[in-house]
Amino acid sequence: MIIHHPLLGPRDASEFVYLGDASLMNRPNPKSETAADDFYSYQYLRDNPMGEHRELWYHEQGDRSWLVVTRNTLTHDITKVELARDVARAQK
Amino acid sequence: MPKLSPTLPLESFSKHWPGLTIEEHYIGELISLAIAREEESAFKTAFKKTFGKAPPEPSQLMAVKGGYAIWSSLEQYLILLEGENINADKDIAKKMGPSAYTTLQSDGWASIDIKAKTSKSTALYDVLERFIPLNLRQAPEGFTSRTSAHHIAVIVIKYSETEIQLLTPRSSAGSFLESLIHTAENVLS
Amino acid sequence: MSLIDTTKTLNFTFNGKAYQGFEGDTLASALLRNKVRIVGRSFKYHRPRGIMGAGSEEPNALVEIHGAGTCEPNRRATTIKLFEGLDARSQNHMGTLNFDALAINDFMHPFLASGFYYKTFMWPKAFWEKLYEPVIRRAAGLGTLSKAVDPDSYDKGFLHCDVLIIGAGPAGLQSALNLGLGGKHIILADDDFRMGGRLLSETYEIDAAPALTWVEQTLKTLESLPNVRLMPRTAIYGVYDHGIYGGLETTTDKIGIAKPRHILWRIYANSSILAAGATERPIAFANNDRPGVMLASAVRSYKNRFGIELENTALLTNNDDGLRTDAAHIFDTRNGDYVMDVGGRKGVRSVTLNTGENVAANHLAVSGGWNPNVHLTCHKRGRPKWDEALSCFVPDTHTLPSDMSVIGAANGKFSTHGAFMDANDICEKLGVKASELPQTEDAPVKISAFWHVKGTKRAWVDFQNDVTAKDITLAHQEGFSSVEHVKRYTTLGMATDQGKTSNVVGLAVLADAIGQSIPETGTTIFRPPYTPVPIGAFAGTHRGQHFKPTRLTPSHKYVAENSATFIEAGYWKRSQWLAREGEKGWRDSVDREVLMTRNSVGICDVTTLGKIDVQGRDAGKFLNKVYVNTFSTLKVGKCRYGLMLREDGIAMDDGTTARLSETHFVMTTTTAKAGPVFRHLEYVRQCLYPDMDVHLISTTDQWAQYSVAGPNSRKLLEKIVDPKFDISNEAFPYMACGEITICGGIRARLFRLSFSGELAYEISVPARYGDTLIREMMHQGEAFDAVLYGTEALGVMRIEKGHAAGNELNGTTTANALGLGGFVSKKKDCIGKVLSQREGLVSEEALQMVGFIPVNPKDKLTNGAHFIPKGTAPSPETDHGYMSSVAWSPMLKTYIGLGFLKNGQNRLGEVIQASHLMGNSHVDVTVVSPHFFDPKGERLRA
Amino acid sequence: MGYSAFRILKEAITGHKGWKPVWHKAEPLPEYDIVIVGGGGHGLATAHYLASKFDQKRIAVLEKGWIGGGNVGRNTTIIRSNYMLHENEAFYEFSLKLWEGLEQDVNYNAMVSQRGVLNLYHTDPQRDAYIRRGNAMLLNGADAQLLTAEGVRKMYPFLNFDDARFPIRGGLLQPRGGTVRHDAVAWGYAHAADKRGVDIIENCEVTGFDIKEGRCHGVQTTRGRIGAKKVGVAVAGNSGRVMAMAGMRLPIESHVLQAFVSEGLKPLLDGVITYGAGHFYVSQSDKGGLVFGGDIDGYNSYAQRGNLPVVEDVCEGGMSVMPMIGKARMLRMWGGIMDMSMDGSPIIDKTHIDGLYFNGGWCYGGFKATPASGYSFAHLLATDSYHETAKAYRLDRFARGYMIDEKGQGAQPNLH
Repeated sequence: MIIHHPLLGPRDASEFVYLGDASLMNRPNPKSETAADDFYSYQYLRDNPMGEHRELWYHEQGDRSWLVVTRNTLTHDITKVELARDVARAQK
Repeated sequence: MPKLSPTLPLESFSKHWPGLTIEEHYIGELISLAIAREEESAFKTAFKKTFGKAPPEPSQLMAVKGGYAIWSSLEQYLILLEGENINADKDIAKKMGPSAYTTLQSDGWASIDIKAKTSKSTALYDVLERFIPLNLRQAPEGFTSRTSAHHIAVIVIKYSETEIQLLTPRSSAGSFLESLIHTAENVLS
Repeated sequence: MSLIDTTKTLNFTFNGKAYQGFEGDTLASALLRNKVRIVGRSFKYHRPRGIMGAGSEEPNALVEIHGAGTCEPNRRATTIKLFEGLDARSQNHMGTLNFDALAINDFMHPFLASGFYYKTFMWPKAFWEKLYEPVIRRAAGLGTLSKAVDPDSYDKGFLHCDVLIIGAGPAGLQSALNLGLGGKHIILADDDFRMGGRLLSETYEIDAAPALTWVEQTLKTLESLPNVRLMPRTAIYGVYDHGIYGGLETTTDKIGIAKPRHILWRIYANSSILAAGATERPIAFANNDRPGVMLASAVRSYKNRFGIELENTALLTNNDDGLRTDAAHIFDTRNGDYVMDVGGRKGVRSVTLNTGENVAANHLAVSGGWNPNVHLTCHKRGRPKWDEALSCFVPDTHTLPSDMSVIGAANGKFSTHGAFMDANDICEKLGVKASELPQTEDAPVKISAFWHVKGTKRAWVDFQNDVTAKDITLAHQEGFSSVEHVKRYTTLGMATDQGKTSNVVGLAVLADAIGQSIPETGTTIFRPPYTPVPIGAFAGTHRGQHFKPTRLTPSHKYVAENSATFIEAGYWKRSQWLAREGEKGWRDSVDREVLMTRNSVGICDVTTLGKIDVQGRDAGKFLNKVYVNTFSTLKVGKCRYGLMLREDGIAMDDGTTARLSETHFVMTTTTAKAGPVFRHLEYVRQCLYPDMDVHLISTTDQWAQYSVAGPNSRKLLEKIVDPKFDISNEAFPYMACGEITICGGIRARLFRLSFSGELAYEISVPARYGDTLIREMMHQGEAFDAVLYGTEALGVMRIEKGHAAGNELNGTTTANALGLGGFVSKKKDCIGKVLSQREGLVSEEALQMVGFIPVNPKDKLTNGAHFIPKGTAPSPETDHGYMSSVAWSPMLKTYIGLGFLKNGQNRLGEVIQASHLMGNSHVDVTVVSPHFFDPKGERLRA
Repeated sequence: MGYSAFRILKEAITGHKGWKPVWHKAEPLPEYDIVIVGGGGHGLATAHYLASKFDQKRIAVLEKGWIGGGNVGRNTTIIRSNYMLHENEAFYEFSLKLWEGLEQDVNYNAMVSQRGVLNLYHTDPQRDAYIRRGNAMLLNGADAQLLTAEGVRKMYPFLNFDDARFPIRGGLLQPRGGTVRHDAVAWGYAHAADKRGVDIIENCEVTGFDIKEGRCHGVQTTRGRIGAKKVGVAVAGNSGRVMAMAGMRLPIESHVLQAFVSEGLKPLLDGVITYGAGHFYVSQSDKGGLVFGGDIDGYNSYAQRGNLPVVEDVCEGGMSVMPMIGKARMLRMWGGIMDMSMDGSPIIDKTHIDGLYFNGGWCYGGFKATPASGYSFAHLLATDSYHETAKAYRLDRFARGYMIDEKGQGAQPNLH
């Protein structure tokens, strides 16, 4: 597969390491009363859709940036690639 | 008094073919610079003062005072300084001030130069197309990028149409060179 | 211009018999020129097989190439380029090719209908493995794979282009011409060793001259363009995501040459044009598998391209294209003529028509129409659609990959003019001016579908796997009515030709059996590779020692000079022990290394441990997030042990972190976890806490690091460290760290760290000084009999001290299990903190690390033994844990072990059984504290 | 009259007219006692055991495509019971024992061939882990032997003993492990279930559940509504999609695992070999093809096809451990959808919705589990209690902290 890195352009996906669903960026608040349940569903449950899926890739053999890639899990078409840092800062 | 002497990662390796030369290139000093959070402008002015130019864009080698500079990651740059100076990172740190964090990286990398005799000979790119997954044939001069070749990390720098430099981690440099020479033999001999 | 150079004769042997061919021949054409009719045997019935096709669609002519002490099985004679000295042999027969003992299966065929083996061989039960299966397996398979190491070399490469053109027939050449002259960077690939496609095998004219003239001129123009790359003998075998294509280049068919036999190309193309032409299909009728029954297009190919006249040929066709074949007798199904049977067991001698007439013939050319080569459009789940008028499947633009277009015969445009028209249209779409259209034939397709002559005798559909029309109707009768079920039940299309000539005919027979149209019955889709690819080609140079890279430590040369035995640690090579004269086994060396280190001083290379530079104002705060204990309070010049958890609360890695300045920490990881920890830290930094001022960079290779351990370690180092640095215990106590200079001003770092439990330092210098530093230290160490120690001795010492290592940090153990619960800071959160408090991870019954000593000091302990309470029989219910690390302790003169025991902390003193059932050894052991040696740590604080 | 050599003789003489469909194409009834969603190996096995061992009636198996079209038709056909944790080993040994009696149970020859599974090791930690695993196998009544490098060389002399980057130091052998003709498993169970009155309904995709007040009353399908007292879902890679229709999120990600077969070769490899220093395992089918595979691609996918890096990685492993394989040619590559769970072990449990049961999370080990999964799922559906060997496969184990993590890779599906 080819991932269009926002700063470096198209790169072979074999330079990247896949982590999983981008929901892993939303780490729950450890101090809330429902922390145990929140962390359980955050760590263990997944939408696992057949279709559009926002996921985390790490450019290990490139610039060591984490990317949020929007990819269709049936056709593998990639429609969007963002720097995870920018997405994280926007969410704060 | 005990005495220490430095060794090159590839012991000054050099091999020649009719159209091509592959040899170890003395790397000089490598320093990694990182921009302190929210001090981009202070960093930029310090960088200009220290190296004579604004920090480079991704994928584009930039000549600076004392050598070259490469964008290596988000808010990180790699400076290649000619000459030997074990405390190069400390000297740079003094000049750059608090907006930058420096790390000495010279010993972490080995450097290999691949040079073609003439720009007409395609030997340089015939070998590299069997080794590096990037499109170096059509890349502009000054193109630089980090990728992997034969499962080993490599920073590619296209100095000119006839000279390309490969930086690769020191511990696996011997393994990397062996693979590169094997590929060159397959293509050229 | 002839395609065969009759001035260059090439000698070759087939089954040991000498023949001659010419430069430009394939093995198949050379065999036909020499009138060889039988070349192989079919898979199930072992019926004699002759050459049927002229390209990769060939189902029958499979041979072994022998050479360089090995052999290559299942090679199609039609795609082997003849070379001097070729040694080809037929395969898949017991006895000789002409007298195959297994041909008995042909007489047993009523009992061997497809799927028979699912319905028998079930009684008596033991007979399956003892009798039935061995017989089946011995008769199975086609060619022989030599057990010798593959002597050939293979290479890989990477190509980039605007447009990849697949197939160099008229359509491919014309679009290459347009795009090449238009300045696009293109690759034109064809799996034949000559470019030209069908033009090489027909007698068409282009611009009033033989078509080959146009081919020659076009190739000359293309060769002159720098932006065009011609790749003959390169099969595009697979289409992958986002414009990545797999190509296999064949440099020669000769085995054991110095240069690579194959190059596996990964091609990145912005778009591709599939111009792969079409494959002619046979017709199913009784005994249509006799040697001499051939595709009409192949007969023309052997005549026009290779100059071979096949004597006394009859033709059976259902379309006009077939009529281009020179034949003594012509049977056209559209006139009601068709073949009922073919006489001649070892080769065609006569043909019986539906009129009952019997015609003498030596060859029968058959044309059932053409199938566009749509295979590559299916690799990304595209499905072709049925074209009733053309009576074939054509690409369906709706399911085509967006960056692929199909032109020429592959798109159902079977005339040369049609191919040129398609080529020009596509180039216009790609924004390039098309060159003017060459004048050539534009014969319309005239065909009326005729698939199968019904009858009692067997009519072959898949010639290699011996699937007959009856097999397909029987499959339907048994309920296997979906195309995929029929393929799996009958093995239709699963032979090495991948159904190129059989899939569509088989589908037609199935549709007829069900009573539906072909499109209603289904479409045949194809999986990569288009043609089989040697596994060696996919491996390239990554085999033997080059399977994975090798990482060497800075002291590698020096320890190798001292006869180190190396062990793999990930990609690193580390010295395991360093034997000396007279030492018989590794235990002698390891015991010596431990005793000399404990009693004087030993040096060990620890460079392989991951080293990560953590810098920034928020570096301390960041480390608080990833470690269970607190680092923001660590003073400059101090180190601290840290335990890192995964978010699920399980231990991930541990190591010491040193603070060199207010904003500069250096973290150490285990060798195995260096990569994953760095990736995890970047995830925490970029994705969870992007506002922190913290920066990471790996410095593992930058610094050579050595552990200098033992009571005399300080005395030795004082000879190296420049005098202005006081490394006494008072000035440089346990867990101190700092930047120093050594040997007259050389920059270095010193840490008071001890994994061995001895008074120990770790000294690190820029890697350029790594080799010379260890030599100098060992030289200075002669006064103290300093030793080099390896990972084995390090292992013994850390087990004596009760330190957890890789075996304990195995991804299922918590801080409590490792006896490190006390480290977990109560005040702050960290990754893994919340989920580490789950019931199962904190329960009394959970496993806890403890020490084990055999009750009888002479007993040996085994790592991996299970702990079974005394007096109970070993069972899953009585299994209370397992041994994780074991060593002979030269200090305690007994075997010692670390392991995990249910509720271990509260069972010290208990005697329990360590059961190694596989070695049927059951050793009584006493549960003790894991800190066997110097439990209070007085030595390391000396 | 069942299938046997005599039946083949009789039919051969009479022109094969007497063969009946292996299973009947049933039309869906409005209501069943038990509806199984998923006509793969696990679904069909569940139906067979429900009818044959638990005396259940009015059972239907709903398959969206054609039976055996999913993972049971796309795997590398290996059966074994060489797991380290008791929660798994008890279950897989039970499955291996069921395999050993399968032909006689369903009267269909799935060619269960026990010619041994050998896991190679290359480092001391790997050896120690295999000793721990071998001992756990023996504790559960399975068979296990530890071989030295010499022992491995005697079995397979063509392995790479002379020029290996990661030398072979020995192996863990399970002699009773082996291979089974995968297609025949689906057809065999379908045949036996069909004979006991189970309705097998193909081209019938479930599009929703009928759930009122926390109870499931049946399913909506592309062929109309079908009522049921109990619904058992066994859809492997589609688990996430199907259970989402019941409003559930699962601890599962769907991943593509590629598998490969070579051209047919004369016999040269008897048992199954797995390489310990790379991603490669291989066996030879009865037709002569080398059936091999390695790791999953690593990213979520329902595409049933993979990409090149894994193909090259597997072949690099193959060439490094058995350098003769270079001249064997890869004939076909395909992919299945693996339901990768958060600890690498499966889930066979009730759900918070009464009458709705779930079976999934098989990662790439589902084929060898087919009989035991069918049996224990039938046990749960019939008796509402857990089968002894499957009691640990609870959906809530992650919340309670009782993960069953063989590889110790934690909550990241693509590492299991």
